[in-house]
Amino acid sequence: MNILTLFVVIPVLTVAGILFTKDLKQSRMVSAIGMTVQLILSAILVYLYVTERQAGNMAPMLFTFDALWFPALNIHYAVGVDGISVAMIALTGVVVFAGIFASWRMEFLSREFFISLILLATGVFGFFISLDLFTMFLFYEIAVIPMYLLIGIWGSGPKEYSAMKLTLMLMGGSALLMVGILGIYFFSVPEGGQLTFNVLEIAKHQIPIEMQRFLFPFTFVGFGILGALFPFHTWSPDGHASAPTAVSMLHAGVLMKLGGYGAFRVAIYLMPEAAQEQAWIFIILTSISVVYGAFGAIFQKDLKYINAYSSVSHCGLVLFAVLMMNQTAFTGAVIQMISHGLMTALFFALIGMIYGRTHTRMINEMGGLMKVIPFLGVVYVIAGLASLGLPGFSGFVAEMTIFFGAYEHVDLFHRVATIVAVSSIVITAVYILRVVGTLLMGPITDKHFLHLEDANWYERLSTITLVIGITFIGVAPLWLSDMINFSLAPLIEKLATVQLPGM
Amino acid sequence: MTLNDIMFYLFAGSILTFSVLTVTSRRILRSAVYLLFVLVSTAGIYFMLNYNFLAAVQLTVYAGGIIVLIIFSILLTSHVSEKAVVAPVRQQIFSALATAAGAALTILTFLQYAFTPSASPAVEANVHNVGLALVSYGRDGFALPFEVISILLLAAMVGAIVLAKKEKHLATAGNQPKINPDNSSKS
Amino acid sequence: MIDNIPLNSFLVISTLMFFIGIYGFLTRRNLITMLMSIELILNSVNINFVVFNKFLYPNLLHGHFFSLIVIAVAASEAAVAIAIIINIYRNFKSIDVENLDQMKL
Amino acid sequence: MNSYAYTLLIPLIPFFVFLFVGMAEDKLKGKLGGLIGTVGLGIATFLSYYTAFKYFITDHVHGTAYTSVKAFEITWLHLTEKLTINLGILIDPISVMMLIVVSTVSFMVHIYSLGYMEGERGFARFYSFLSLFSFSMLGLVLATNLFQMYIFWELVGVSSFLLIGYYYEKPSAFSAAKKAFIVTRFADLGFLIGILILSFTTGTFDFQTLVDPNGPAISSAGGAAFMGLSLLTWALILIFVGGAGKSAMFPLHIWLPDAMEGPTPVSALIHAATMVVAGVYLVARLFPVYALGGPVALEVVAWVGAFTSLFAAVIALTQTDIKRVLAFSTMSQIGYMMLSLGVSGYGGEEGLGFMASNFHLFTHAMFKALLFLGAGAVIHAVHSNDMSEMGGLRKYLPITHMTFLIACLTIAGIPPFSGFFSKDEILVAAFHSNKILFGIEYLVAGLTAFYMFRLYYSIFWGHDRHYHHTPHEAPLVMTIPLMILAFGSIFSGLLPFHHLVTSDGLGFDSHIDWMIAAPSILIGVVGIAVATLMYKTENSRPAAVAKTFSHLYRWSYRKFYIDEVYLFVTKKIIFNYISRPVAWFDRHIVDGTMNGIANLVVFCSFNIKGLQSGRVQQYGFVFVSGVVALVLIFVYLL
Repeated sequence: MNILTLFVVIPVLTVAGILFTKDLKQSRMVSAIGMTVQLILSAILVYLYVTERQAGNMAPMLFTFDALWFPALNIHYAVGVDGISVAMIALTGVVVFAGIFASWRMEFLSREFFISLILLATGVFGFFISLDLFTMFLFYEIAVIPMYLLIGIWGSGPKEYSAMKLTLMLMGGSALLMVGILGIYFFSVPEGGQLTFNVLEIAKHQIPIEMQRFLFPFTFVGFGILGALFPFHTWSPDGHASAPTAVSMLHAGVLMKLGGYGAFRVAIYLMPEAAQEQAWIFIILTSISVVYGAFGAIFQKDLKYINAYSSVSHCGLVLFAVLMMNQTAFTGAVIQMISHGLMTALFFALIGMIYGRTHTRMINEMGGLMKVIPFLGVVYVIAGLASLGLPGFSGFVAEMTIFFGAYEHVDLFHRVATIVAVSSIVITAVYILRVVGTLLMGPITDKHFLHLEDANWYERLSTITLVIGITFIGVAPLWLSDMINFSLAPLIEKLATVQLPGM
Repeated sequence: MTLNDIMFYLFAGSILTFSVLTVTSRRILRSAVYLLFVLVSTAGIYFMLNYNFLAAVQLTVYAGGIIVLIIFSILLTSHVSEKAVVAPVRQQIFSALATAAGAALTILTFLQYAFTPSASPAVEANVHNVGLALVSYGRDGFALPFEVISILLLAAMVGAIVLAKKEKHLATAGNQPKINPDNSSKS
Repeated sequence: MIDNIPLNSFLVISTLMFFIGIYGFLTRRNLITMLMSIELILNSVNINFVVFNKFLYPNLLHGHFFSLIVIAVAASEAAVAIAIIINIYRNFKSIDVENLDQMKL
Repeated sequence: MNSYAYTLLIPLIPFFVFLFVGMAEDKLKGKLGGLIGTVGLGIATFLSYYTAFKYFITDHVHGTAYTSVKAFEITWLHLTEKLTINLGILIDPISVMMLIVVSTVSFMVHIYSLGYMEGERGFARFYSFLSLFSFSMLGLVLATNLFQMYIFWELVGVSSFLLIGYYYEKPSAFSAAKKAFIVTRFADLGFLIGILILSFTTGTFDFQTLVDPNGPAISSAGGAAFMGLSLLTWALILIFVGGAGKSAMFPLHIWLPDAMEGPTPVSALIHAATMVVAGVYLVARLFPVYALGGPVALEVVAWVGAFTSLFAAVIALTQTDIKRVLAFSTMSQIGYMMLSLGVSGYGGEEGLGFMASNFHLFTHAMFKALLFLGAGAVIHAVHSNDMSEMGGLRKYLPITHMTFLIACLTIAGIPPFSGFFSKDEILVAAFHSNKILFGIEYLVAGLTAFYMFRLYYSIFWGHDRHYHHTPHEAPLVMTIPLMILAFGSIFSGLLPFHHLVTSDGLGFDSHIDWMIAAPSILIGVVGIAVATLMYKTENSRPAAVAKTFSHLYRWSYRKFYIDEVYLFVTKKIIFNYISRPVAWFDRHIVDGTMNGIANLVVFCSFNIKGLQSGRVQQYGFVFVSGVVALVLIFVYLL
């Protein structure tokens, strides 16, 4: 069997396995085994990919596999990966693994919970391996739908409202996306040719510029909603705040990346001309996202809201970089996706663990936790420092790559936008330190906190996995950036051929 | 004007009169009786058309069975003297308008259409022919519908009994704790 | 026997009966009278079947049998409907159709 | 080149110590963590001295210029086609000089802390942070390129943050740490944008290429680009903003006094001797670019330096917290160094200011670390920071007293102590460049002497206060570093800096210009004399003076209300007028729009729902009328 298909098959098998379990213990064990296998598989994939490239395989996509499954519309199950997808798959593997351990104590309807969670993961893995737009869209929907159940059933606070809001907004995004995808499908191939959904095939043709102008906004906004593009980001704070820990982790860590990845793989790759023409609108929006999310985070009191707004800011940076459309910025965007995925998953895991102990998420009700739960405190500080872009952690690498990529443009507009985006690093520092200060430092504010227990083994496993990911990329980013860089070559070539009057 | 014509208009007049009375009478029991008259008149029309078996069935099943059933249920659910609640006048007017328009439209439509009566020899609808047709299965045989309708009647009988039967746990709900709260809440 | 009575006369009667039935269905609040209105409708349809059979296809008996079957269906329908009405009466202490909008929510 | 490959160990040893001690914190009982850290840093210090010896003496051919050597370099990340971030080690005169400064002071602080921090909770944590700081600082000074410097610049910032916030349960400590981090972060924003501009203008990060007088950086100075200054000048000014943030130049100085909330050894190491001079080091590192590519930027450096030195000196006159007096004195002295860089030219005698600045950096590190460690010993003895709770301590703390006096004389510029030599060079450089700047520095020299001796007399003279227990001299482990640093303070002035650390690598001859030195000694003595008069014995004169200049006194005491201005800007303006409206806007406008759409749909569906009333007769009516209407339309109307 093709190694990529395994990425879909193993979660499905795991789900099937969970169906036969009886209680929390068994179902979490099955999930943990399944996702561990998945994590190992991701590592193997990275290894295979790197060796294959070193062996001189220059094909744009590796490990491809193609099977026709709906002949009438020429829909294929076409899979294949390049460096970017490999990186995203590795990220997903890590985050899902950590997510399973973060929900080790999901007492309520545990079987159903793990099934939904892994179903979501299936969708995400499928999305990253797909080369066929329709299959990609299908997996996208598979990833979004369980979200509704996961938030609506296992959430907290106004969970029904949040679940509904999140699902509806994402569905709205899908609707736009569907228009975009169908438009691409019908207009990509010149008159008389066989219509196709295959990304690589479509990329060989040129979509007429008039159609691109029309389709690009649909596709980009469709993915942008998932990537929390201002002003379509409001599902993110509510959704994240209501979601259970593992779901926030997966959602912010991985699902939001589908937006960035899709914007990049579909919108920009297939419609470069329109992208260059219309980029300025979205650059303005994403610059606003970046600064606005950061300012929004300063004022929040709920830990999850803070983190959700910080996600808006960081994911805004991803889209910002994608729109800059040069090699460096693209590399930065991908690294930022991975980095933010790991960081924010770590944050949400920690918030869940802290909430599980203090039963509040309001920072002004907490204080001095460093003394009682030093492990979680230290990891929180690490996550915070990573988030504000400290060297040695992945965030720094990503941000710097993005800034340098963005600054490569010589015109004033791009440079001003870059400087606006750069200024977010200060604001980030402000809100991160504010949280760290109120939450962890200072005297203990509540005597109930004196008896809190520090992290368990599974909590340690979950957080340490993520911390290792963050620092590994932060300390040795070269392999990753080279892997991404190489895969960007076809896109850069395509962009280089684009000549537009007046740009 | 022959006797036939007189008979026909008599039946037609009684059908229309009693139909209107059926749907307008304030007393339900009277409605039922008016309906009976309508059905009997219909049977008369069947007789006129020389479909004696059908007329007999109409009389026994409709006039005999269904009307009795209806009268029983009226007696079960309301007092004999009780007057029916009438719908608001607005509803009556609008319904009347709609139905009148519908009737006018329909009549207008088929009056424009010239039906050409067939001259082919008629088949006698006597009990012999009817009985043969009911159990034969070739062309012009109705064995399958006959069987199907018998199954339907059986099913309706079983269903009616099950529906109308008093549910056990309702009767004993007072002194027994409910075991499965999910399934019992519907009744 | 019926030669001098035109087909259209029968049709007019059945049509009027049909719409009277519908009027009854739309205006009567009592479930049982609504049921009776339905019987009217069915009856009018029966007349049509029979009349068409007699005038247009006298060599066949299809309309006749159709009426027969409709009568059987009407009988079973009446039985089930009355069972339901009795059940409703038992639960709601009323058979007024206005009160029966529980399914909406 | 490879003969210096071992220098890789100098930053790496502290790094591994940090990892080991940091992870095994709970397991390390007693002073074990501290001992590991100290030994590790001792090795690094030894290697640093060996490197200095090798670079300046054994490997140097007399009469030739000192060359810069890349001891080691790896590629860390490819940014663009041209720009690549490397990590490596660059050996040249100033980096070796800084190596000595950092490792010496850090080593002294490590030893000193064994006594000072004894029994503190988190002793091992303290040492792991110290090691992290040492690693970052060493990485910073050895950086081969601007971006590596930025990386370590940030790491230095965070280790400073961690160390200031060491007593994290004290809210004031944490808020000081936060303030330090955010203010320097804000400055780093300037630095980063500066790097962006500089690297895209010149196409390189590498110092060796950047500072090459004939290289692309300097030749790209170009014409005016923005507001009358060239892009390169703007880049240099922005980079200087970064340096000013770290070096607590006005107006980004507000974090430094608060940073004194950290443990005193930390103040000595980070906020006196090493990290705060990183800004000076940064400008010195890029000095040829400044001098040849952006003279306007250099002028900015000079004026900011001069103003800060005066400003801080005036504030230092009235402060009562001994650590804060020292903090302002640090700012003032760094102002000196900046000024000196600012007035310097490039090459030969012209580069006197450059040399003087580095010279002063070196001597200042010795005597300021000494002052802080001495202050630490005093605080250790009386458990207070406040001058008014001290007095007459010379009897109890003889060693501290002697070393403190030496340090005070050094900073006051009294020969033959080292401060005299370095300060004299700065004054000479200023004199030849700009008379106004020279005048300011002259005044500051007097003020410095005055406030240092005010401090000295208030602590060690006067009569005894009511101490909780009799103050006693610090243990040997604390006094030995004091003595070593005192030794350094006295004799480091004799080092031939003008042969070793110069702007172009070539040595030149320098001699003391008595026409300038004599008045400077004189003003120092006057300052000391006035202080003696006012503070040696307790009398009413200080109060009388304060009353005479009451406004000035109050402004100085309140640090010219700069903190309040910042507080106003951040709390009132940013928090209330930006962040709050953004949050409101998000909740009500953006989210309101989304909810509004949802509500509209709900409203419509609610109304449509009315049609689905559940009333059979209504359905029937609609059905019938519908059928009638359809028949009418399709049969008759169409």
